[in-house]
Amino acid sequence: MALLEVRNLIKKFGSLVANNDVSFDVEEGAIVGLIGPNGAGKTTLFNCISGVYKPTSGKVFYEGTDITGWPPHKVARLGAVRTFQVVRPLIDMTVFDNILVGAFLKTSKLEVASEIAESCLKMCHLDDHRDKKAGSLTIGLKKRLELARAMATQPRLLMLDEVMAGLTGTELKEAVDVIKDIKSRGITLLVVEHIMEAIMPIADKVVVLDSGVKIAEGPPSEVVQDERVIAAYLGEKFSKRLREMKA
Amino acid sequence: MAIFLQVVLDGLLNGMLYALITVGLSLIWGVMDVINFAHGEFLMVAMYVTYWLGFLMNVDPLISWIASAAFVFILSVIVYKLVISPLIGKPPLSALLATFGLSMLIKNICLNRFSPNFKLLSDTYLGGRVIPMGDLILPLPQLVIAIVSLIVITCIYRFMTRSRTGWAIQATAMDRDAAELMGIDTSKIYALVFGIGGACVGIAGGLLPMYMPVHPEAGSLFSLIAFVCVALGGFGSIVGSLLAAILVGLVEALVGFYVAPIFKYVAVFGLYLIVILIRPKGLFGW
Amino acid sequence: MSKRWGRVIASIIVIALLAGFAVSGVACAEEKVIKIGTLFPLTGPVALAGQRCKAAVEAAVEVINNSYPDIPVPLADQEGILDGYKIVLIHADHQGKPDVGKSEAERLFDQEGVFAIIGSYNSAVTKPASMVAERRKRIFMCGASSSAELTKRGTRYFFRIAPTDETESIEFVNFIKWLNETEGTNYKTFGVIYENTEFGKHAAQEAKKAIEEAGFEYVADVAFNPGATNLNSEVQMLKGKNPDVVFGACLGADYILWIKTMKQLSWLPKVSLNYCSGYQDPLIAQQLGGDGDYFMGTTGYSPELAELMPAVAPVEEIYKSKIDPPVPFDSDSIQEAVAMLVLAQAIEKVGSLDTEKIVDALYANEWDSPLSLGGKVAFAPGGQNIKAMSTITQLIGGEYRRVFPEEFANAEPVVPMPSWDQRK
Amino acid sequence: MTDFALEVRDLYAGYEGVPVLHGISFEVKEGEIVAIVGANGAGKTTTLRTVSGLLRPKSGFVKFYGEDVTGLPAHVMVRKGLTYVPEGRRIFGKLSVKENLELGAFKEESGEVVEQRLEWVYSLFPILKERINQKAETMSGGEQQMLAIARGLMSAPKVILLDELSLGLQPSLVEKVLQIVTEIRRYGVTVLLVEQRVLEALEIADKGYVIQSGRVVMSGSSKDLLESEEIKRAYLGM
Amino acid sequence: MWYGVLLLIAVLPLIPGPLQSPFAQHVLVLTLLFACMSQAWNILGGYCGQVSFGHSVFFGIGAYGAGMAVVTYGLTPWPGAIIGALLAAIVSLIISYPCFRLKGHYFAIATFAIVEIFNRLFMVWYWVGGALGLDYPIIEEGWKNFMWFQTKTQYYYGAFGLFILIFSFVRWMEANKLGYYLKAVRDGQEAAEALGVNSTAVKLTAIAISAFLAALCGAFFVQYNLRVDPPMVMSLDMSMRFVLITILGGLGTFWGPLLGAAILIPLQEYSRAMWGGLGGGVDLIIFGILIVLIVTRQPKGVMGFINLLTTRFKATKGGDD
Repeated sequence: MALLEVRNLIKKFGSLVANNDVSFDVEEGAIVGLIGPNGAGKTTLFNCISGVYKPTSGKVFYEGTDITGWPPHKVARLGAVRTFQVVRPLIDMTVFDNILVGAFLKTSKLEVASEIAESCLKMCHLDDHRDKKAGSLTIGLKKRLELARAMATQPRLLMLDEVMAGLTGTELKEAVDVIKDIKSRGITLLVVEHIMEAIMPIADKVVVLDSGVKIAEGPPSEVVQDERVIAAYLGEKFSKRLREMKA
Repeated sequence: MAIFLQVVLDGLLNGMLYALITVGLSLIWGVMDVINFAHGEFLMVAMYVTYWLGFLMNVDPLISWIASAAFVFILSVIVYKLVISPLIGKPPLSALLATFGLSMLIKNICLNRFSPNFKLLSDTYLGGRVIPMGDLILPLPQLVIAIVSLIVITCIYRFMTRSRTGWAIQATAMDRDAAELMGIDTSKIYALVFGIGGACVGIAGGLLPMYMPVHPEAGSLFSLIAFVCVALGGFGSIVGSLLAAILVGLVEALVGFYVAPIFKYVAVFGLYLIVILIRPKGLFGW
Repeated sequence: MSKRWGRVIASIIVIALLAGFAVSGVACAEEKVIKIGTLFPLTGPVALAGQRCKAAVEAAVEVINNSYPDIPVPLADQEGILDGYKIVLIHADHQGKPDVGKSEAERLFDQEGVFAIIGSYNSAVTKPASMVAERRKRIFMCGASSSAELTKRGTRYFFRIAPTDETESIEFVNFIKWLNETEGTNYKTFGVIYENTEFGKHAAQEAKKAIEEAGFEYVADVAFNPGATNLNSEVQMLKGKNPDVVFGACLGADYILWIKTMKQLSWLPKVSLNYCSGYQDPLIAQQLGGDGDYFMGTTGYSPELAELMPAVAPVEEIYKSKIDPPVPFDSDSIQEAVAMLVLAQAIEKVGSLDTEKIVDALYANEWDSPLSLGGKVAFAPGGQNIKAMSTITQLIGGEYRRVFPEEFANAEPVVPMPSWDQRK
Repeated sequence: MTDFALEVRDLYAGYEGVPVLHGISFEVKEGEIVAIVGANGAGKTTTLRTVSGLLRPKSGFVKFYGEDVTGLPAHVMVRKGLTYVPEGRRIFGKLSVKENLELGAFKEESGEVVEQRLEWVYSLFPILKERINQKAETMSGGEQQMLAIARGLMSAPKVILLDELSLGLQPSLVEKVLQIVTEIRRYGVTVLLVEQRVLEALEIADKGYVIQSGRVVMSGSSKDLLESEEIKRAYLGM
Repeated sequence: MWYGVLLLIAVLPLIPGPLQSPFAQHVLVLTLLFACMSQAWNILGGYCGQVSFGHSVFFGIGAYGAGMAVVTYGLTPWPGAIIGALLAAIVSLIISYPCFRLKGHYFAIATFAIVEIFNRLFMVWYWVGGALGLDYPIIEEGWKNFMWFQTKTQYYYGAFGLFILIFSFVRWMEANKLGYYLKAVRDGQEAAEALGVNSTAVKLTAIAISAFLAALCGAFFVQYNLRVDPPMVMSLDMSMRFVLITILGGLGTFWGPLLGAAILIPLQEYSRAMWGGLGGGVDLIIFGILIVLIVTRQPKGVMGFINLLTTRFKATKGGDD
């Protein structure tokens, strides 16, 4: 049994079908990439899994439990925690306090929570910014904060929505390292990403969405060569570059 | 039946008056995201202008409302420059606080200058005139206000949707920076919107002394009702404020007559809560 | 770091604040003065009445402090009282709010060290403010608050000059009885329209009691929120029940709106009797023009009563100089002047500033009061002026004509009121 | 002196007391595509906001065709011929595509001219013509980005500032949008481009400036920059 | 060191001298009371970010609780205050059900409407005194009845006790899970929920606590004034004061409410004492001007100003950045 199972999920907004009959699994301990063009319904899918939206039909199972339509905080308490594409730092709180909020999920004691927060701060290389207001950070740091905060909840499944968008080469490398580090701690990851260079080498599996429909699923090396994926998403030039990179 | 119709008519006419007061507030709120707490005081100032013009120079409110509107327009623009513009982009509550201080200021300056006396223009051209229609009585001053209200609101609506400036206002409301990048002078737009908002309430205040006495507290309840109408209609929606104001007028009249006068505002505020339960952004909010 | 600074500055401000108190309580130099506090609503919704009351007390003090041998009012012919003591007024504003009234009363006593307080127009404020005096065993003179309950509290230091809404209600009902007997009218149904405040509700309660005790029918009880934007449904309601007689307890702007709305809906009761200020305000009468005609109400004083009270005119001149625009006394403000004068007389009579003796004297004597209708003031236990009197007047052509009781009357009442279309 | 379409010297600027730019200088010649690249928070967007007039600089100056325009508000800059297409598109979501475009030509009074320009941008972005009456917010991210550029072009600018065109776009669209930039240049519009995708940006630009913590740390022709080891290491992750 | 400050304040009224002046004590009592009340409001409005104009309802319920216990039932005010506070908490939960769904200004206006509804209903509800209000009879003074007539020192200690209670609660809250959760909900509800914060539960907790404490303040207020009627306690005007004080001092800061009250209340009381008697509303004009000036100069409140000073101070001290 996979850690997360999405079965025949449909989400409609009025007449607009954002997700149409999407099914896939996220295996325990894996990194699963979710890619697709803008408006393909990736974020909607994310929202349906994490409880922000209620799916029109279909089911979401977490560890075999049907969590379809559960409110976000309950999903989070089960151990499936997400980040946001448009970062949502708690702007008037300091970086450390932001992480602390996450850490309080598993404990009510300030001392314990502080310890957890401290370690997450280190893990995401935010030590230098500990007491800064989260609102004053640059985008890159905010993304890292988002990650640190989610990690502080000590999740089993981490769902990352474009944490790497807008990062430069060096920053990207750091981020990839952090993600690898997270994986090494036994945490499962579901990652929505545009930066193919980053996701391809680390993902165990990639799911490709287009116009709300799953058009491909499989290991990255296969997906990159899939005609439908190239047409809908990657573009010829980029696909070539990716393949060259691999080679 | 005749009584029912009369009550409905009264409610309708009052609703139109509320609409005229509301639309200005709604415009300011929708475009600038500023709660103008001194809105009622602008109304009161306009009433004083009309009163003094009538008292000192014998100008009838039917004419002097233009002066009142112009006066409040200028006052609003000045208030915008001095008080509001430093607060644009600051926490939304600060503008509310500043206008609260302003309302206190205006109210007490009027008290200080004009004394707390109730002032009424005793013989205006339309004052007390009615058109009897069978069993129904159609009071002329209220009718005139209702008609003016309709005309003004239609004009504003057309202005907002048809004119270039109206467009610019809409664009500014949606995204100030982006509007600025279209070549729109948004601080001028803000001043203009604040001025128009003031002018609307100025027109209402200019006509009210036909039957309402003026005193420093005259605007208080009106502004409270206007707040509810704005939220009921949905911030920034002109059609919304019109319909909400009429609805408020009707509910007030019907409950006032068929339940008890003392409950009429309870009903109005209760109506708002009920509507907001069903439509959290008001009747026409987006 | 910044948290610590917050604390430091917070404590600095608190300390600065405390230090501020050190310089605050500067006392007046001890001269031959008697400090009297006034406590009226100088701002807020009833500021108008409050400012007039304040001016009235000032006028009374002017008369007491200076020598006006021509004015036939006690203490006018001498300068000051107690051999040259002058009265100094300390004014305070309670904004129409009971909590402010109470703390201002405390401030007047404790901080300003006034000997007594005169106030405070709104019954709702007079209640807690006079309790402050009672607990300090100081005198609280009340001119115009009309709630009957004030003088039923078993207080010792509280005195009220004006008639209560209870006595006024009984007088109203007696007037209707008298009309039915003498004019051959047959008025049976009554309604009350009142603002839903302490003042209005009290008046309505007393009215209801009086009406029902007299065996009349109480058909319409219409309360409204003061400061109304319109009174359409209120008047519609009255029109629907169509009582013969309407008692009104509407202040200022609401009174104007009430009459204007009745005109628009072209309805009138046969008789309308009004408590308190809307009707009594001469400015309002003037502004309403012909529309205000034929309404009736109680009047403790109006210029038309001057022939009964010749002493008022010269005092009124002084009063007019203190208020802008100059208006004559009205029933409320003149009571405050009376309160001041009676207090001064009591002090003079006792010959010292011994509160207990003065209180005893106030109860024990009947005081000359040329500014009161009836000319006398005397207090029953609880502090009510048992000589309080008022006439019922009818406003016609801007003139308050006295119609009842017969001993004061100078005109026949015009009943029923001519309907709107019969007026020009 | 008027060699430069845009000349920026020693620009200092920031938000609410937090300085971001510490003396930025660069220049753009007429008809060039110039790219400003750099990491997150380096001050790229702040630079554009300051040049376009949305933000007042603390010191330094901005010259536009030799005229000192430092600190002029944005709406005046638009009238002068400098248009800024902001980061995150900032289109008017509730308005239709056509209304958005017409607003772009707000300063233009003549209807005829507006019509001509509409035709022009439709020829550049045929997809927009298909969507004339669609509400802007219902379009996909790529289409919205095109609309934003088109709207900027509607004011017929001499210089257009483009901020993070590729942000949040899928790889195939990034390619397309950047292609359009080179097309714009052919109409004689000078382009100042800010990009995080260093490689893609430098590929189309004539000249590049690399900024870091509010300062220009490197500049030169795109070709030189692309070959520089430092750039490769720091920004291309190679 | 702030314990020291508290101690200082506690001892000061005992020192003979200017502070024995009842008016100075009155100003102190009011300052503390409004600091408490604003802090209670701050829990919901500042820390949790739900700007409510409805707190005078809770304040009023507490006031009526104490008032009715004494006036209607002839008891001591204590049980009334507790029942009132519990009732306020329950009412707050009922009210918040519809209101918490609303965003921004819609929430503000809804709380407006609620105050007006309560005000008008209490005006005609004669079981609680209606428009006539409740007046305290003269009964024995002392802690049992919580009333004193001659001196204000005990009121001062009462207010001080309330101050300690509310401020230490907020201090505790700030350093605990609840405090962090409140701020998280304020700064980003969705983000907080994604981190496992049940935002509805957090907001309900905040409003219930806030209402409970506000009601206690209301009970104190009525014991201090010995009269209660709806316009006195349940009015928009009253609500505005809590909001005003907190924002002036600094929204969502621990010391903000005290600072705001320490500025606004003495200002209001002294200006009225000085100019109120003139009758021209001069005190209110000055008050209005000051509010406008302070807000336009420093929209983040006095605490914002202090923070600015601190940063400048640090900068001049040459600390690294």
